[in-house]
Amino acid sequence: MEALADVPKAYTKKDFESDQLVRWCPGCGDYSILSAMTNALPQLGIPRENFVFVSGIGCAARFPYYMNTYGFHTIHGRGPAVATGVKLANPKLSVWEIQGDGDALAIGGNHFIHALRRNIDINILLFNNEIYGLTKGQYSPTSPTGLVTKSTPYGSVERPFHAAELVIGAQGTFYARTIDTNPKLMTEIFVHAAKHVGTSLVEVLQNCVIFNDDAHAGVTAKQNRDDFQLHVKHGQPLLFGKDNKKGIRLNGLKLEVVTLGENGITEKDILVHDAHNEDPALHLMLARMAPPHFPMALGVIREVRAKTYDEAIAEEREKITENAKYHSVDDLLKSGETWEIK
Amino acid sequence: MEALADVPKAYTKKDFESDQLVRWCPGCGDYSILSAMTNALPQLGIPRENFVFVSGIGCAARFPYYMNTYGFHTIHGRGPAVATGVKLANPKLSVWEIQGDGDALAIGGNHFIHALRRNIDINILLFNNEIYGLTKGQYSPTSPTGLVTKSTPYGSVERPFHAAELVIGAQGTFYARTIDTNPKLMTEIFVHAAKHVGTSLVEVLQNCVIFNDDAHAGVTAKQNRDDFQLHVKHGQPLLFGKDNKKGIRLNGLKLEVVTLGENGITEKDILVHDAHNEDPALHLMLARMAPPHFPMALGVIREVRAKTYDEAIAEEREKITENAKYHSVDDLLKSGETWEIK
Amino acid sequence: MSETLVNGKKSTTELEKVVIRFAGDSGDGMQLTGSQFSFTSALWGNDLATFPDFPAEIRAPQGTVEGVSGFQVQIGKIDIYTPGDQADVLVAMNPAALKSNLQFARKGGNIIVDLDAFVDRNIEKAGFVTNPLEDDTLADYNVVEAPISSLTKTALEGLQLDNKSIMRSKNMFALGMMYWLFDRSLKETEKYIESKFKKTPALAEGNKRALNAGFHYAETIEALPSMYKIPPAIIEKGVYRHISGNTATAWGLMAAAERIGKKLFLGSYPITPASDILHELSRHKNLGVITMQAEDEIAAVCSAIGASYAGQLGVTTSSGPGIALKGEAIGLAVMAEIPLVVVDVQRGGPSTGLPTKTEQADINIAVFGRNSESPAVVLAASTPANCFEFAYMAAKIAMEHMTPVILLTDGYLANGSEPWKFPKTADMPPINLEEAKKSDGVYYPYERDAEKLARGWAVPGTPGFEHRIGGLEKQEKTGNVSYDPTNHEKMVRTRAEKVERVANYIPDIEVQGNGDGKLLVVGWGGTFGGLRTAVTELQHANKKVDFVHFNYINPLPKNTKAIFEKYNKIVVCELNMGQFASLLRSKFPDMNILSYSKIQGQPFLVTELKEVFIEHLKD
Amino acid sequence: MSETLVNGKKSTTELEKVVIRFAGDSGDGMQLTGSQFSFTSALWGNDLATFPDFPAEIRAPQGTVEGVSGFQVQIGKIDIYTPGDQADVLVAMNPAALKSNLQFARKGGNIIVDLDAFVDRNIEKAGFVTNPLEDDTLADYNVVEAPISSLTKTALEGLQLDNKSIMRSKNMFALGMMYWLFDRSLKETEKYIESKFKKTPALAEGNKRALNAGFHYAETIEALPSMYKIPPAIIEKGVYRHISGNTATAWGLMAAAERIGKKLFLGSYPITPASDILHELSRHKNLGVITMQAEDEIAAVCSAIGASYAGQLGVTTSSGPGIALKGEAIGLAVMAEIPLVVVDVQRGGPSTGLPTKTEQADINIAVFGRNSESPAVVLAASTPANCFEFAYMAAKIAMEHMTPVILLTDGYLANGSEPWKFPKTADMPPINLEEAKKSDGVYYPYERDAEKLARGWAVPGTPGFEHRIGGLEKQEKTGNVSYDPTNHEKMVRTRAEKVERVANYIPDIEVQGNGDGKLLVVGWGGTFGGLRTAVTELQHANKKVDFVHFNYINPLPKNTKAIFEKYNKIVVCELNMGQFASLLRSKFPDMNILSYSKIQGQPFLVTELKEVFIEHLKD
Ligand SMILES: Cc1ncc(C[n+]2csc(CCOP(=O)(O)OP(=O)(O)O)c2C)c(N)n1
Ligand SMILES: Cc1ncc(C[n+]2csc(CCOP(=O)(O)OP(=O)(O)O)c2C)c(N)n1
Ligand code: SF4
Ligand code: SF4
Ligand SMILES: [Mg+2]
Ligand SMILES: [Mg+2]
Repeated sequence: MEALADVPKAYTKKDFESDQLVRWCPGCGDYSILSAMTNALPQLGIPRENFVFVSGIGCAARFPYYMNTYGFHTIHGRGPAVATGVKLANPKLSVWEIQGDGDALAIGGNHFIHALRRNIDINILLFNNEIYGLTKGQYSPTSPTGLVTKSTPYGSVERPFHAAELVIGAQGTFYARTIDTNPKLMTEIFVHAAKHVGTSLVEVLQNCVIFNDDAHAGVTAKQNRDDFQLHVKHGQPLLFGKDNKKGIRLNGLKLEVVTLGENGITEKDILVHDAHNEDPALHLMLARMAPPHFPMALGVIREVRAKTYDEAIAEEREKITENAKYHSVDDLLKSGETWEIK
Repeated sequence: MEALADVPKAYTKKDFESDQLVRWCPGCGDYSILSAMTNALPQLGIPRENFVFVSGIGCAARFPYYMNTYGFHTIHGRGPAVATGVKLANPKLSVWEIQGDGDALAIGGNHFIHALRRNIDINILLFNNEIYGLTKGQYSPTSPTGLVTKSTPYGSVERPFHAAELVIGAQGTFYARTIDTNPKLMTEIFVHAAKHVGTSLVEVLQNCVIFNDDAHAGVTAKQNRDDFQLHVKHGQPLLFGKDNKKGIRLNGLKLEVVTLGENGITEKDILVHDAHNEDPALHLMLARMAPPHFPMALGVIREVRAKTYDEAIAEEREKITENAKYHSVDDLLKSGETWEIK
Repeated sequence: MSETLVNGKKSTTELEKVVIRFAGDSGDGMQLTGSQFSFTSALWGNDLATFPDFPAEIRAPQGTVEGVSGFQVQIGKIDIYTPGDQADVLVAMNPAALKSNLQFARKGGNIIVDLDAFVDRNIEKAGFVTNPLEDDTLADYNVVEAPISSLTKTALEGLQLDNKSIMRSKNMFALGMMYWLFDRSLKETEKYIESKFKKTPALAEGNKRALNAGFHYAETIEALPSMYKIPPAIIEKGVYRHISGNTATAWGLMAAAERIGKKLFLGSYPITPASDILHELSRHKNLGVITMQAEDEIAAVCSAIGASYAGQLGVTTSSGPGIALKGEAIGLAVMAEIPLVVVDVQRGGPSTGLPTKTEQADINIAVFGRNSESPAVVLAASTPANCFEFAYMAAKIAMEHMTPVILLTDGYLANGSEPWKFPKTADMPPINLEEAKKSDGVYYPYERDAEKLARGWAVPGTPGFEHRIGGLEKQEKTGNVSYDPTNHEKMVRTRAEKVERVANYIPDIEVQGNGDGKLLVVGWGGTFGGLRTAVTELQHANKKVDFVHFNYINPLPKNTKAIFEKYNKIVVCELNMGQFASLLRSKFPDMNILSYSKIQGQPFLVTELKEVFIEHLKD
Repeated sequence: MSETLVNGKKSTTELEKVVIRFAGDSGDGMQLTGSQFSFTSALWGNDLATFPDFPAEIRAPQGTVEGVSGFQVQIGKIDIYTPGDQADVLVAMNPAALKSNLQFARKGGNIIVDLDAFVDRNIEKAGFVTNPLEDDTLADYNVVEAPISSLTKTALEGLQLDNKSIMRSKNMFALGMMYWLFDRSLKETEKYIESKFKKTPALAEGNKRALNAGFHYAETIEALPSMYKIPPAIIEKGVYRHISGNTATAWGLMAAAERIGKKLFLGSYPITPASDILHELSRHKNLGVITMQAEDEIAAVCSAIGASYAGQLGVTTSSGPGIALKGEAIGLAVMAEIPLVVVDVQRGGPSTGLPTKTEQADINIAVFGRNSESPAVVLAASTPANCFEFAYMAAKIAMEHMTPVILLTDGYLANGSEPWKFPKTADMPPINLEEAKKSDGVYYPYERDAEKLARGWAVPGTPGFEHRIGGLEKQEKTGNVSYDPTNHEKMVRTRAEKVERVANYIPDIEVQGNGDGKLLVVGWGGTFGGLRTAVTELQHANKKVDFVHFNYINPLPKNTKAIFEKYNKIVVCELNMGQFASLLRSKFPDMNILSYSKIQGQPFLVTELKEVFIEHLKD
């Protein structure tokens, strides 16, 4: 994150908007994500030319066209691999990689888990609309069992992935979840993700109005916000509900929802969120919470520091260079066993 | 697992050995795995012709050639996809899929996690030697950071996957760990895996004598067996050590090693293994245990029943067929809007 | 009809054929409007061909050129092979639709616009500087300015419908106008509306009212040309249905599987324009179809290979970028000699390219896109309906010859549709499998039948045939791994020969025409309609030009050389840079093979082809 | 030397060239033995070429034919272009080595065996029915039965070494024998032994003792033919080193990156026989090399594309099955017009095929293996050492022309090695990048230079050049997404033209010979040595045969046609089914292009080529 160092002129949202016509469907959740992003970037103090947005293919993947930064709309599912190459080639860049759920978890699943494992310092945004939008509505690896789509006329028979669990299983160091209906939270989390050193994985629950409308309404709808959203913050108790009267308590190895003031429950009983814990077990449990029995956790659920791939490579190069016996290809050509014909 | 139903003649180990010369390096851990497999299959009561061994490419992947069953040595990393096709095409078959750590977790990572997610009823054996054997010794996604290999002359700078965590993150229903130096345990676990309905993932810690000798010695060496192997069994307390005097206790959200008889610790304090728990958090914690502070858990760590992909497809077909309005392609051709030219 | 359809009073004129194009916003329901018009015309007895032309975005911003969706149909009393070069009637629902579709309208033809949509904001959004209805943009056309939106609103007054629903019915108003213009009955569309909106009677009523209002409006106004009659075509007797290329492909595969008593296993990953095959097959699981939407294209083809290995019919479907990913696995099927059908619905490229546009540029990857010597059979369908036949043949060849078969269709065939006199499956050619046999009590997985060189297909679950196969080179007969040099050469040549011998089992190509050997037009795949029409029209004009069209690309029909030898000049027409021409040149180096190519994501126009052929006839 | 090296008394005979082959168990150290022999001979001044030939298994069971590892070297006082057809001296460390290598021994030549290894168990394991030393298997050879194992044991007595270590030294005994036979000094190998076993003096001592024991044994026994002298070759003056094709490839890429001041980024996934390029580059991170061992081949090429996009030199290396996986991504680089070098170290196929054997069958996939019209530059190296030059050129062309370049090498070049008079990097041609410029203050990512048609390479981090590119079709100049039909055609043709114009920047091909236009032998890639030797030998015998060898496959050198036109008969020789011949036929349809192919996972033999050419000269 060297790029953070030299502070450039103050940017505004407009500076990050490209001149291209935005071609998503009217009402698509992608619009508000885009807006949150152009809100977030000026807060980072990074020169505009150092931003690179990489993506695969899908509705989500059109994102780079709409950002007035460097952008590369690549091929389906391979964004994390391209982004890794970009970052290694120039570690000063702030690299953002945009994926749909199909792009990231279907065809791109392998690159997704390997980026996380290597902990390359890029920011991955997963727009999870639980459907393939661009190809007109087939189920995705995150679609719930039973979903009727173009390719599952009788309902999907598959069990879905849960992004958070896969991230943790792949040794991810940063996982945050947010929703397209909350611009403030999105902006905040994008900024937070940018500052995390390592692979930041932000899952945005995104609405596809055309092919999977209201997929996240159980959490995002107005009437569900209080009861089914829990905004987690490192060091803060896990409280939610109207007036923050409900909370999460650990009972043995199980989480349970309790109400402050009932059965003698006080804030002391409430679990305090520790995003920095190396051990992912509790993060896993928090990430798994879902309606109807639990609220869904939003915010930064896991954030631990580990050496990044780019750091490790830079360190290695330094060490090798220090001890190197040759300093150019010409040296190398002459090295080892040679002989002269006279 | 229909195949289990009709009990055929009693087989012996010999019946499952093919006539091909086994071409692994002398001393390779793969030999004992092969032997454990030919020991296990006769115990299953499945007609020999119903066994199919599928593999990708690698030393491990040569396995099918040595089994006197149906076998398909396919391409690198794609075994789970081929095996899924085999199983769906004929659910009566007992399908075994053999992978090396590179095959499964490098090039084949995507198929690996998707097989687990779908919970297709096949058995995947992961021979984890933490190295690419067949291509002569490059590091793999499971190699520890720092490992010096052909492609990491200065030591690997990458963070490894842990198979168990990835399996859990991918919604796996069965995970067991065993070692090539314990034929009895291997045979037992292979039989157990075969009986699990759903994707069974068995990780075998396997020694590559040539390129990564003693990679698992910290657990498998004679002097480490007592202190660093914990054989877990569903419903049994997590005891280990010489005379089973040590055990695992849950302290808050942390596991700790305790000694029976010390500080008033009795068997009652020891965690009892519940492989059948849907919630994977504790399985994750158990699977993460490793020397020097913990023993490594061997045995079936997770085993939960969920509908399999093949079951779901069969159910769906039945339901659709019941309500079907047409029963042949000819019917279909005539269905919908047609008109006659006379 | 160019000369007859002009501005005039109401009267009825008879036409041979006519091209109609509907264009509007992605949300305007143009695909539906076009289909209804086509269906009604088919019932009336016209021959026809259709071509939907829609944007890559799901729903680009309303009113923009990027969001315009079009549907073209040609109907006629004569045989119709293409949706037509240029529209005699263009219906443009807004300025953007006009802007992007004017290029498809015949000069002198009719343009019907929704006048209400030509407000400043829309005009600007479409990229016009001034109102095209007011400047001389449309000087060469007969323009009908119909206030479609407001009239629809009026017609639907009193129904409990919100404005959005009302505006969604305006396509029916436009359709009503076209029904009057071509003297069609509203009955079938009314039936369709009733069944579609069974659960919302107000919507049903609204759409029907709009349809009728359009019809009556057209009858009333003076601006419309006379009413036209396109009499029924003289079509072979029988029962017909409409079919698109993708549906025909799906059904052809199903027919083959059913015929041989196997399950059809489809492993596929969605991609435009191939996804509809997956969608279609997903609906027929009661007929023994298994569809697996795989995690990616590699898993898709690999699961299909697994299914074939296990004894069913393994199929995978995709388009360019996905096909590029399957090469390694297809090579495995080549080596393991396992039946596999790969359907490639070609689209514009390279890379992601023009996903919703048609192209014919995947011959190279189909024939050559695998490492080393990895021969596969390649077929190409040439009409939406005959996708059925060639999908069936692909499956038949794959199973009979134990080989991967790549079937090329394209976006134009896939989404286009035509009336189809469908066969009985019993009339399709039988499928005869090479049975796995034992020699002296032993099964040799690579023992071959003498004619086809196909190996026997022993299926897991069969006692006594346990065996191992894989992607390493194998010893002849036993199939054991072998690195022996001469065995390798023999096996490479045998695999090539096996594919070559498929030529013994496919029909000869037939020449259309009886020219003097001057010019032979060669086509393949989805350009059949345009080429055939162009050649036929020239032949009617007594031009000496003959035509052959290829459905079998590798191997080529056995009489190809003999036919080519008769011509001084051979011109291969294709929607690419000349890939088939190049292939033919490498096989028949001593012939005069020229290439005419077009790479615009659009089919050939009959007029352009005719010009090219006339030019070639000159020298 | 065939006539001179016969059984006889000690005396010294001078030879022009000789072929030696070492064969033993995978664990016997034959590769090391061969390399030492080669190195010593090079220092002595011989020209030479080597070829290692090892099994796919790491270490198949000891004593089996599958586990045999071989190393062949030809040394000479004349120019040596191949490791030789047949061995004049075969060293066989056990019966299995004899069994599988006898085919490579010249009849009348010498075979040295370790007599101690010819015990019943080994004989049987090797698949012999009776002891080949006792039946007439070896009747046509001069056999030297040396008790190598037991003599080694004796020689090492007294050292504190276990039996395994002792037995591991027996290769040094055999090497010592060869050094005597060819009158070589032990000095270099002794130095090598000392440095290798620096930390285990007992092993160093043991190996040296074995070496000397072999030397003295050979001197003593009567069975050996006379001592031979292969005088130093007349070789260009200068400093030389040994180089294998893979190392040369790695270094050539590094030289190009260093020259232009960029980092070399390698994204690669291990695969035989390409892995050594990854291994080599991993060692030079101090020179600005970044190597990423990717999760798979797709990530490998994609990370390289990302690195190039970000302004470094992106490279990916693989072999057949891996190359098949990269097609989609290479297509992206074609569309995005990004520099990319793809090295394909060809191996036997199809599918997994014969991983450790050589073949030249990836021309098709290199030229055609992508969806749609996706042109790329294709080069092929032709000797181990010139892999350096062509890797450099591949990088230069990729960056100067903003295009993917595929460099074909093969298993034979990759593992083979030869003495190399290495250049100074300053002597390599300069690399001139097309700079990204602005027109009227705006940067247009698809603005091109007029000559090359290369676009400017604007790199993230550069203020004012922010832009977006991708895999969708793009508008000329602006690079914005465009589905416009005529723009598409223009862009397809421009991309093709850009690649064609690379022909303006590459050298003409040169004809070796001065024949009468009767027969032109055409080769490409790794078969250069064999073809050149065969043609030269025929030319020396006054046969009218000429030779051209291609390193530039797509586009072809501009004078290709002019040269071909001079010949009545052109025979293209390649290790495949005639892929280059077919490509040439499609480009030059009116010429008489014949094909000679061999598909055995083995290089051409000079003798077989000579026979073929003589046959062609007859009619
Ligand atoms: C190799 C390849 N396979 C398939 C496709 C077709 N395709 C494009 S986007 C997409 C999935 C889109 O879903 P998602 O990633 O969830 O993005 P969304 O459109 O929902 O934002 C598919 C299957 C393609 N372009 N390339
Ligand atoms: C597409 C493709 N890429 C690469 C290879 C080369 N390759 C063969 S096996 C292998 C990895 C072997 O490691 P692992 O899977 O751990 O198996 P092991 O040999 O250790 O048992 C590789 C990289 C290949 N055969 N095919
Ligand atoms: S299809 Fe769905 S995800 Fe795609 S742009 Fe439209 S609303 Fe958004
Ligand atoms: S290389 Fe390693 S894994 Fe492969 S066979 Fe040899 S010892 Fe076993
Ligand atoms: Mg999506
Ligand atoms: Mg391994």
